[in-house]
Amino acid sequence: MEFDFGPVITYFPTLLKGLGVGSLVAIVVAFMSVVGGLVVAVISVYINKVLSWPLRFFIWLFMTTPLLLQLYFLYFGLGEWILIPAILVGILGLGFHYMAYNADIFIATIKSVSDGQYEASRSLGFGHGATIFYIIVPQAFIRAIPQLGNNMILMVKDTSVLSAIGVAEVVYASQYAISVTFRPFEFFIVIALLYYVINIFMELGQAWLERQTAYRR
Amino acid sequence: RELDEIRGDVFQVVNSGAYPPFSFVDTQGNLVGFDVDIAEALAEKMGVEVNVQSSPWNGIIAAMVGGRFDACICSMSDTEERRQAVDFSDPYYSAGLSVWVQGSTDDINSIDDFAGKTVGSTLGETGNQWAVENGEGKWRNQTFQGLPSMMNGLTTGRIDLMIADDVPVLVAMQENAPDIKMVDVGELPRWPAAISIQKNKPELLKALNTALAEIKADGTYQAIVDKWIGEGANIE
Amino acid sequence: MDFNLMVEVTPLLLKAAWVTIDVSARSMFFGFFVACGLVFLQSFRFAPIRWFARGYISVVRGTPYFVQLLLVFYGGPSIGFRLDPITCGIFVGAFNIGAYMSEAIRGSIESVDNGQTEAARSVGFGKVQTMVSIILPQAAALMIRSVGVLAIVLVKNSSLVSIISVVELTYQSQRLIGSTYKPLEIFTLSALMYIVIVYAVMGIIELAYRRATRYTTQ
Amino acid sequence: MSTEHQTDTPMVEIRNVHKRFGDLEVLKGIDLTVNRGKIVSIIGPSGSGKSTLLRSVNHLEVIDQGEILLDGVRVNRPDMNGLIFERHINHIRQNMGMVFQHFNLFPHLSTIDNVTLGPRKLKGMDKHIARELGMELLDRVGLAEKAAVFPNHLSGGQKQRVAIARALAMQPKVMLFDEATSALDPELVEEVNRVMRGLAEEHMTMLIVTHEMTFARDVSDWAMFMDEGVVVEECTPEKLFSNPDQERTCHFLRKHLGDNH
Amino acid sequence: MSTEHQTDTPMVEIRNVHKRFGDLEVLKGIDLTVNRGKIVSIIGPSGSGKSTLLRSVNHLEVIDQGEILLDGVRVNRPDMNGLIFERHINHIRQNMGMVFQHFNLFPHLSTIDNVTLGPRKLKGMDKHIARELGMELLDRVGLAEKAAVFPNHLSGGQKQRVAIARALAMQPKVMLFDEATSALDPELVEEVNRVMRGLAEEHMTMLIVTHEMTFARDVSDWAMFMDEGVVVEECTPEKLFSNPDQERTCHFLRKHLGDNH
Ligand SMILES: Nc1ncnc2c1ncn2[C@@H]1O[C@H](COP(=O)(O)OP(=O)(O)OP(=O)(O)O)[C@@H](O)[C@H]1O
Ligand SMILES: Nc1ncnc2c1ncn2[C@@H]1O[C@H](COP(=O)(O)OP(=O)(O)OP(=O)(O)O)[C@@H](O)[C@H]1O
Ligand SMILES: [Mg+2]
Ligand SMILES: [Mg+2]
Repeated sequence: MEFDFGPVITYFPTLLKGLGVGSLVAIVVAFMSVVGGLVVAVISVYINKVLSWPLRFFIWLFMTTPLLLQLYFLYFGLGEWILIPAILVGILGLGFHYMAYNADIFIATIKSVSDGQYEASRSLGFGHGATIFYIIVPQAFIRAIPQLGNNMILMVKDTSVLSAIGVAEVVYASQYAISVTFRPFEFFIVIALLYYVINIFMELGQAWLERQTAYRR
Repeated sequence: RELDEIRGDVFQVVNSGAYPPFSFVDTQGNLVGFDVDIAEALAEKMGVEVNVQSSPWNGIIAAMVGGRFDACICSMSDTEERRQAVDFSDPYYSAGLSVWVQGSTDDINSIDDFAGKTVGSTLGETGNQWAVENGEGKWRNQTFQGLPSMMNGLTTGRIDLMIADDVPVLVAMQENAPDIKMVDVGELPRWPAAISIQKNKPELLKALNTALAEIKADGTYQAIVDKWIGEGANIE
Repeated sequence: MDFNLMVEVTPLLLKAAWVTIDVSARSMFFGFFVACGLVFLQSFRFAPIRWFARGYISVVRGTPYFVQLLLVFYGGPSIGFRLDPITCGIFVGAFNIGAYMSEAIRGSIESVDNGQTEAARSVGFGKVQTMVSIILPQAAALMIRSVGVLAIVLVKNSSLVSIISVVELTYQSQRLIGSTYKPLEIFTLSALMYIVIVYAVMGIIELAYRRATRYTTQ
Repeated sequence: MSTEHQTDTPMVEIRNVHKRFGDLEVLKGIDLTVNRGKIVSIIGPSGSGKSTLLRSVNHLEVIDQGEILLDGVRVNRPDMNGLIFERHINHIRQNMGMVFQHFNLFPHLSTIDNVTLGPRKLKGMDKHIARELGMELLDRVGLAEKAAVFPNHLSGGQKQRVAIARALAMQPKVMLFDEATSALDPELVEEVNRVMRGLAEEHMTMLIVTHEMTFARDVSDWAMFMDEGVVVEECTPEKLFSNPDQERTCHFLRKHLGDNH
Repeated sequence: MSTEHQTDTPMVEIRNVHKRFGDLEVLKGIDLTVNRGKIVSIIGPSGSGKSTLLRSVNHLEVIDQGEILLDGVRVNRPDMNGLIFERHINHIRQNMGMVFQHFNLFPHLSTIDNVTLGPRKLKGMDKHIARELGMELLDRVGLAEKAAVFPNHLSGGQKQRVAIARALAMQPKVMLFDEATSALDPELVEEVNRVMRGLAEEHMTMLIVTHEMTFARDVSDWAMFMDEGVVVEECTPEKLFSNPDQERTCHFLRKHLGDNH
């Protein structure tokens, strides 16, 4: 097999555009899944037993089915009643998927903050809510950083699955280019490289963040 | 692989499996369709054992270039760019692009009317390439993975119109009767559909072309057309 | 909902679900050996061997799974490496999950308090014996948890092997939708099947976990 | 809250307090009065209910019977519920400083923030003023130069001193100490005791649970010996440690002083 | 290993031992001899290198210079490497029992299995015989009835006693104790001390690092005071605790005895 990276260069701007779309989705999803996961976790640990059951069901549902299927479901399945644009479906699907995973982590780290912390805060006169907000959540968050980082790294790779519902991220962009140029391997190699570089930066970022917070644990 | 290698083994043929009536899975789980029957007929003429499989579009191209399968009999259009990477047999049918809209739409009568609309096409089809190359700055393109999702997109209003090979849509309409109609927007390009194989396999290419000519000559071809496309249809 | 259709396609989907289970289970099985190998390589004193293992893990974890599948399955034959789709799915799956698993295994081994090693060594146990009799039994609980999560990820990611023409649950669903035009019915069915599979995996993990932690909860 | 009360109201009053955990009755009717500016030590064997009693004063344990008053105001209010009680108890707790055996500093906050979080968020104190107050308190416990350090970088003794400063920052009426030094290396005990002696000199009202007999004897105005959930005897520390009335007290002290001397 | 040596060979000899962690020299040439059947206590301030010294004897720390002998056999062997050294050191360690501050019991094994794992796996002792030996040892530390219990269900004092039984099960020539009681609640110290006194009566050779001055004085034949990686002085415990030669020792003891008495 001979390689010819000429077509890759021709279509590189398209790939970059795809990368931009993918990054946008990833950033929104990261924000949504971390904040959402935290909210879900706090609710299910602290606030309301009744409310926590549907939330647990939600986590369970998103954790037990493949992302691809969830995306199809939101896009085509729900499409019979309500039309959600592909990119929004992608954000919601990925967002909920990782929200479930993150919630799971936060539940564990919230529980790992010792009762002593709760009591110390209460004995200063902080209320239940204030204790959760000022004492428990920040500590749970710091403890969750390593695992959250891993999840976000996985999530970035999963943005490639969005090509299945037509979100114009980088894999999607390459699919078009491949179907025109018939140069699949060249594009796959370049895409793998792009992901790898992004991944390295994310890992560096994660390590930095862990170092920055290590002394606060 | 070359022909002599295939003779000692099995002729591996691939299609997308999601492109009725050319290749699809019936509710019994069998891979059937026009392309499948053609593959079997050709194999019989060539005197080789055949195994027809399906693979998503991405895989098909990679398979052809990398030599994973021996031939793609999958309604693939024969274009100049693709010839850089694979070899094509003589055409085995000719597909025509057609434009489809919802039953109630009446403002699309020419390509100029596409302006500002969302145009759907399916990944890997030449219609997709045409739409992307010509649509720059005029209309929005949306690519689907397969006709079913595109038709779903059209009926639910995700797209305003779709460009697709006509036969599959016509067949799908017989099955499902969705509220869509074909509109005439003037001349659209036509590409012949051909069998693609790896480059530089002259023996295999020759055998395929010979077999193709034979099934056309002895009526096998027309029987397959009658079975899948419609009685007496002419798609050459 | 078209229930007749759902009944009609259930056997087909079940067959595809079996492929999903088969590919995942065997990837997991072989992946475990890959993981152990990687953990072992990382304990070498000779640095280049360690670098190799680290590099391998980094690349596998840093690139999308489906690109790995495509490169091996379709690119393989041109260097004389030709596997049938299912074998290839298992092969790539094992080498992919193995990289993740090796990190999980290493993490759980490292999570055992260093005092345990010291106590065992001070009794006179050798390195290997300490690992086998003292560290691994204690690491087992955490290992089961984190490897278990990977098993679930693997089941779900097995939907990606469709790209190399393995007809597993997701791909079969797509193909059936292609001929029936009934996404809702078919997706509901296959989602249910995934839930059952994943639930079964979770059950197994939970049982194994309970067994491994008997001594802390007695 | 305090101004309206006469200065002879006891600071803490514990009246007939009962507490059970499941089948186990841990406090079987405890009475104790801590007068303003006085220091009361509670000693007793492990499991006798000392911590439970102290935690009950802070309402970290909900007592089953009896009542507890802080400066004449009742702490436990079975008649109140939900948010009303929540407000009541948060207010009460601001007037009590609690120091735990395991410090329970907030690891995500620097030393100074540990100390000032309460005043800032609960009393709405201005950031700069809170900081000044915090620095003053850290200085008082000898840790002014550690203001920016995080708890994990402190030794046990330093942690406990910060915990005391944190409690003092709320300007409590009474300080509760639950074995404040028993998780510390022997070397570090003295630095914490020194801070506690300082508080004593400033006439802070204190209720101290401790295993350190010598310190209890030196510092307190009143001592109470508990066993199995009842008050065995209470008197001045001089008497309790040298000439107790009860055989149980004797036995306990003999064992304890015997070990340490 | 032992029969060939004369009974006047010291059990442990530490000769000019140096150890550094990075830039920090923790042991600066330590010499110490522990004779057969004798008990030597090491005291000194936190960070002075006591633990490091004890761990070096067991080769848990690899010393940089000097040598350590157990019953005349050299422990550290920079000349050996790889598997040969591994065999050597495993053999040596079987002759030393080490007791850690934090017990380090194996949580996945029951009490009796903790004790018998060594004899069974390392000496190939028959299961039943090992069990008998284990029960005997557990009985000796007063825990025969806890044989089937897992460590998580034991109190700290009980854990430490099991750890001692575990070490004794290998029939060591010398026992090393690194602050065996300093992680324990004051109540529980005595039960461990009692076991250690029992060993002393049976003339077990012991090297003890401790912060408990009274216990050190009572139990040991020889005492050594370390500070900043050097031996400040060593003599009989009577002399060291009542009338030390060095000012540093005095200062340390004053601080320590002062606190506890
Ligand atoms: N949350 C709880 N649930 C059940 N039992 C408890 C709880 N807290 C304490 N106990 C039990 O109550 C009894 C008294 O405990 P408490 O902690 O008050 O004793 P203490 O006198 O402080 O002992 P120590 O000196 O060891 O701290 C003990 O038997 C203990 O096991
Ligand atoms: N693994 C290590 N790496 C770096 N420094 C170490 C290590 N172990 C010990 N040290 C340092 O060596 C010095 C001596 O430590 P060591 O534990 O021997 O003291 P110690 O006398 O046992 O003190 P303590 O009474 O607190 O147990 C300390 O300054 C300590 O910080
Ligand atoms: Mg207590
Ligand atoms: Mg030490």
